[in-house]
Amino acid sequence: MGIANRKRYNMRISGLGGQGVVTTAHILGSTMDNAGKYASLVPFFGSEKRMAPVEAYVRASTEPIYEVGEVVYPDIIMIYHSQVVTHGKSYTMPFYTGLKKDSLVIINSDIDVLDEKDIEVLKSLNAKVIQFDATDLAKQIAGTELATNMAMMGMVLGLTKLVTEQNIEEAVKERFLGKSFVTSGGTAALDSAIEKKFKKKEQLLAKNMEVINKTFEMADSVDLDGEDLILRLTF
Amino acid sequence: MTPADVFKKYLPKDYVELVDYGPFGKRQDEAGVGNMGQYKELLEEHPMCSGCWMAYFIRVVFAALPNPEETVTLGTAGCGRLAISQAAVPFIYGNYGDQNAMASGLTRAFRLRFPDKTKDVITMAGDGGTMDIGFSMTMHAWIRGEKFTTIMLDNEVYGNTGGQESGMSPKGAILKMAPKGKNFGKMPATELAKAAGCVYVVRLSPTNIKNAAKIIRRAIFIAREVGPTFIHAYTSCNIEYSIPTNDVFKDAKEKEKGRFSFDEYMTDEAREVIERVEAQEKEEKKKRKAAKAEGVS
Amino acid sequence: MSKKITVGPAGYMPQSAPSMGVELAPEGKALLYGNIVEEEEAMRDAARALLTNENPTIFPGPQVLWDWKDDVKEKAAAIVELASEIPNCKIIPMPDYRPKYPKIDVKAEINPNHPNLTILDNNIKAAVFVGVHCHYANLSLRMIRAGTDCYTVALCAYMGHEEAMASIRDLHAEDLRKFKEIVIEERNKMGIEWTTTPPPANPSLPKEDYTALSPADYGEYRSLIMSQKGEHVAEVE
Amino acid sequence: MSQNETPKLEKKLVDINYLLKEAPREQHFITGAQAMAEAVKRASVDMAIAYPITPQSEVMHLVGDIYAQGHIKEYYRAEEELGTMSAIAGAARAGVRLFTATSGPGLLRGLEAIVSWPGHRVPAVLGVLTRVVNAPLSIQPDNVEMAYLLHSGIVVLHAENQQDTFDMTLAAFAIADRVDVYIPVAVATEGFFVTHAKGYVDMTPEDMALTEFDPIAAPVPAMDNETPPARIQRDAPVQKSNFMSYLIHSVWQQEIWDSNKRAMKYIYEYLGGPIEVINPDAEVFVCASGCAAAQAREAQRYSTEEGLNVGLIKVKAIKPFPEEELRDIVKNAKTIIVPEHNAIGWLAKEVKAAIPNSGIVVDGPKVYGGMTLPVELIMKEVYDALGIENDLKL
Repeated sequence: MGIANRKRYNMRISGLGGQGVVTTAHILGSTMDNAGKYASLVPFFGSEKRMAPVEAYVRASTEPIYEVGEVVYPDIIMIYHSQVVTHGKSYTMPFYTGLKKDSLVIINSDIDVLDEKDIEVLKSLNAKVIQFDATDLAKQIAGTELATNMAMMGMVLGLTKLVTEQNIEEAVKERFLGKSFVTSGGTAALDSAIEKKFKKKEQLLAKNMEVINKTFEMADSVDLDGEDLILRLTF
Repeated sequence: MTPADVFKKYLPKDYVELVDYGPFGKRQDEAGVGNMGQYKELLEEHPMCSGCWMAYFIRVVFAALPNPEETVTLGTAGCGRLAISQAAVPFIYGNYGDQNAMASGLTRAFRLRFPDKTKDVITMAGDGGTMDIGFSMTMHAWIRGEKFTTIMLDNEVYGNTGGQESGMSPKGAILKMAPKGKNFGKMPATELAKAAGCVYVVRLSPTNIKNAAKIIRRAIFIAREVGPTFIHAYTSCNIEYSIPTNDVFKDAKEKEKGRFSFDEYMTDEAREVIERVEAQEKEEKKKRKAAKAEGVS
Repeated sequence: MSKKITVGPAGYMPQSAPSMGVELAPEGKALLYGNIVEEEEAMRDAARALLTNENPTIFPGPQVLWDWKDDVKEKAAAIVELASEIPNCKIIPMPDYRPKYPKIDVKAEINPNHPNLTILDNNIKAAVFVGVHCHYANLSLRMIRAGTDCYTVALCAYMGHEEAMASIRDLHAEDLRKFKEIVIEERNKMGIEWTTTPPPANPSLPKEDYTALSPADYGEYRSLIMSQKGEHVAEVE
Repeated sequence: MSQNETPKLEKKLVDINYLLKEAPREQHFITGAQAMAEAVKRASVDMAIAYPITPQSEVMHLVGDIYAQGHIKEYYRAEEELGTMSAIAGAARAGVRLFTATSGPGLLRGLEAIVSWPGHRVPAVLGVLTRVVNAPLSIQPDNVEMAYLLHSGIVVLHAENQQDTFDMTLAAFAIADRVDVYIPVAVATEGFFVTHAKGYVDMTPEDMALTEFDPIAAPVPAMDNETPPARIQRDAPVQKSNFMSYLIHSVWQQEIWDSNKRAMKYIYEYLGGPIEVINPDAEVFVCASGCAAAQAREAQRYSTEEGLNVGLIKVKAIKPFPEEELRDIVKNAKTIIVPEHNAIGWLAKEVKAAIPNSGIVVDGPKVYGGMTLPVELIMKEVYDALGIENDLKL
C-alpha cells in the first residue's frame, strides 16, 4: 500500500533544539486545517532546559482525530538531524522504534547514515527512506538554514499529497504574519532571529514558499513504488 | 573516594578525573573558588539556562565546601535542583518544600550513626521552596536549633514553573499570577531567620566570589558546632526578569546596592567558632609558607 | 520446564517478572528463565550465552567499583578474571545511579535511568550485572528485557533478580571463580580458542589537562575569576 | 545536653524468628497503645519522631518515655505531620531504623510524604491508630483513612487486638528492612477500641531485642558517604528526556509493587500468613480485619454454638492482599459477610475484586463515625444468609 493519499498519517518528527521541529508541527496543523482536514499535535515534554533533542508528533487525517499522546507507532518519521540516527539523539532508540509497515522515513542528510542493521529492519518493514540535504537546500534557496523545517515539511506534504501549496501558503502566512497564534518564548526569539535575516516578513514568506515549492517539485519526481529502500533526492 | 585497583582503568574518565583531580581531601588554595576551572569541579555540566546566575552561585557553593567527601545536599522542586543534582555530592530530593524537615531527620540520624565524624548537611532551595511552600518546615527546623546550613537561592520568582509571583518577589513586580503587579513586599527572610534562632545569617548578592566562598564556609563551620545557619543569596532569573545575559553581573551589582545589600549577623558563640577556625587556617598557611621556605633554602 | 522469563524485547510496557508469578530463588538455588534451578545449571546456561552471543559485556556496579569494603578487592579481581576468560568481553561500569546530563556516553558507561541506550548502541547480546544495588538492578534488567534482545545475568550478593534470564544469589568471590571455571569448561566443550586476555580499558575521551586551563576557558563567568599569581590573561572572548 | 547522657542499655539481640516464635513470653494486661510501644522498645529502633493527635498521642508519649529510658537513640516532637513524615524520609537516607505513628486527619496531612516513602525506599514503620477523618470534627474510631494507604505501595497490616498490635509491630520492623522488600510497613489498629482498651498480651523479655538495622544490606545505598558510590543521586527526579527512559518511572513503580508482593513470604514466615481461618468448610463466612475481626470471631462462635455452619476469615494483611488465599477458601461458600468500621466498605471492595463470584459478598454490616459494631448486627446477616427466621430488633 502506497504512502500517498492515505486517510490518516501518524508522524514523528525528531530533531535537535532550534531546528524548528515544533514550529513544523504547528504549521502542519494549520495547513491541514486550511485544507478542511484534521490534525492534532503533541510537542514533546521534557524538563531540561537546553541541549536536549526535540521531538514533535503530528496526526493528520481526512477525518476527526480522537487519539492523544505521543505517536509511539508512526507511519511517517521525519529526521531533522543526522545525529538523531548516528548519535541516538532521540527519545526512542533506535530512531525507527515502533515504525509501522509500508511506512515513510525522511532524513535531512545526503550521506549514508543508516547501517546494515537499520537497512535490514527498514526493508523488512517495506519502508521507503527519502534522503536529501534540506539544510543545504534551505541555504541555497532561502539563504538561511532556518528554513530547513520548511523544506522538510514541503517534502512530507508533497509525498503524501495531503494538501495543496495554497493551503501551506496560508498556514505559513498565519505563522509569520501573525493571526491569533501564541508561541513559546523560545520560538518567539527564533522568529525575531529569522526576521533579522530577511528584513521584511513578506520576503521571508516568499523565501519559505520558494523552498516549499521546490520540495513539492522534488516530491513529484519520486517513485515510491520502486524497489529501492533509500531514495536520494538532489536539487 | 577510591576505585578498586583493578577497576580504575575501566571507569569513565569523568570519575577517574574526579579521583585524581577532584577537590576531595584538598584545601581551598589547592581546589577552591580561587582556581575554579583548574581542577575537576564537583559541578560541571548542568541544564540551566545560559547566563544563569543561580547556576553560577551553586557552582561557587560546591567549590567552597570545606568537606565535600562528607557533605550531603538537599533540595526541592525548582531550577536549582537541575544543577545541584548534577554535582558529585550526594543530593536528596524529597517532596515540595520539605528540605529542612528532611535535613532535620538526616542530620540527627548522622549524628547518632557517626558520633565521631563531621558530616555537613546543606539545604539549597529556591525562594518558593524555602519561604512559601516550605515555610513552616524551614522555620521549625530553625526554631528547633537543627545543626545544618540553609541556603535560599532567591531569584524572586517561580522560575521553573514559568515565572509566577513568589513571597520573595519585590512589591509591584508584574509576574504570572500577579497580573496587576505584586501588592505586598518581599518576606523579611533574614529577620525571620534571626527571630527563629539562626546563629549565623547572611544576605548577599554573590558578586565577590572569594567573599561568597568565605560566607558559605563560615555558615557550614558554625552549623557543625553551634546551630542553624542561613544564607539568603540573590541568584537572578535572567529569563523571567529578562536580564540580558551580558548584564547579569551588572544586575547583581545593582541589587547589591539595593535590597540585597550585604548583611552579616552572628551570635557571640558563632563568632568564637569563626575566629578559632579562621585563625587555625591562617596558622597552617603560615606553617606551610615556612616549610616551603625551608625547602627552598 | 517452560521459560517464564525470556530474552526481549518484551514490548512497550511489559509486566514485571514478579507480577508474572516469578519468585526469588531460596538459598542455595538460582533462577533460570524465571524457574528455580540448581546454581550450576543457571551458571552453565549463562556461560553458554556469554560465549555465543555478540558483544558479551560485564556491568560492574558501585559496590564492586569503589574500594569501600574489605571483600571488594577480591570480588573485583574475580570479576576481571571472569571477563578475561570470555572471548572479546567488555567491561562497561555503572559508577552511579544519577541521570547523566546532557547524555550518557554509551561507550563509556551504563546508567540505570536509560540502560537500553548502552545495550543498543554497543549491540550487546549478553550482559552480566554485578555489584549493582538491587533496586537499580531490577529497574535496569526490566528496561533491558522490555526494549532489547540482550540475555541478562544477575550476580547478586543478596537474593537475586526475577527479571534476569539467569540469576545467582548470595554471590561471593569464590562463586565468581566457580562461574569462571564453568565458562572455561563450556568454552572448551565448544572448542572456542581463547587465551586469557583482560578486557580493553574504558574508551572515554582523554582527560583535560587542568593545569593548562586559563580563566579564559571559563566563558561567561570569566570576569569573576581571579587570575593566578603571575598569570597573564590576554584574551577574553 | 542531658538527652545524650541516657545510658545505652545492655540487650540480647536476636533474630526475628526467635523473637516472635521461640523467645519466652510473659502475659501482661495492657492497652493497645502500650502494646505498640512495648514492641517498639524491643525492635532496636534508632529514631522516632512524634506529633500529637488523638488517639495516636498515647503511643508516641510512651515511645518518648522509652527513649528517655535509653531504648531509642533519638526522638523529637516535630512541627506537624508533613514535617514528621518528611523528617522520617530524611533520616531513612542515613540508614537507620525508624518509627512514627499518626491518626486519621494526621495521616492525610502527612500523606504527600507518606505515599512517597515506598518510591524513595524508606523502610520505616508507621503506626496508624485509626480515627474518623474530620468534617464534622470527631476523634472517634473509624478506619476510613486506611483506604488512602491501600494504593500507596505501603505494606499494610491490620491488628485485631493488643496482642496482634504487639506481634505485628515487631514483625513490621523485620519485614520493612528485608533487602527484597525495603518499603514502609504500616500497622493499623482501631483507635480507642484497641489503643485505649486493655487486653492480654504475651510479651517477650524487655532485655531482648531485634537484631540492629543494617544499612549495608539494602537495595539502595544509604546516602551517608560511607556506602558507595561517592557520586550519587539515589532517587533522581525523573522526567521523559534524552537522558531518561520513557520507562523509568513505570518500572520504578512496578518495583515498589513487586517489593510489596515480596513481603508476603515474610508475612507467612513471621505472622503465620495473611489470613486466619476458622471452619474452612463453612457455607457462610464472616470476613473481617482489625477489631471488626474480634466481633466476627464472636459471631462465628455464637453460630457454632447454634449449630450453624459459619466460618471466620480474619484478614491480617491488607497489602499485599491475600487474593489467592481468599479465592481458595471461599470457593464453595454461599455467602461472605464483611463487617467494617467505615462507610465505604474498602475491605468488601477488595474481597469482591479478589474472587470470581463477587455476588456472594454482603457489603456490611458497616458502622462508622465512632459507632460500636455489635455482634448482633453480624448475627442478623448470618441468619438472613442461612434463611433462618429471627426476631432480632436492630
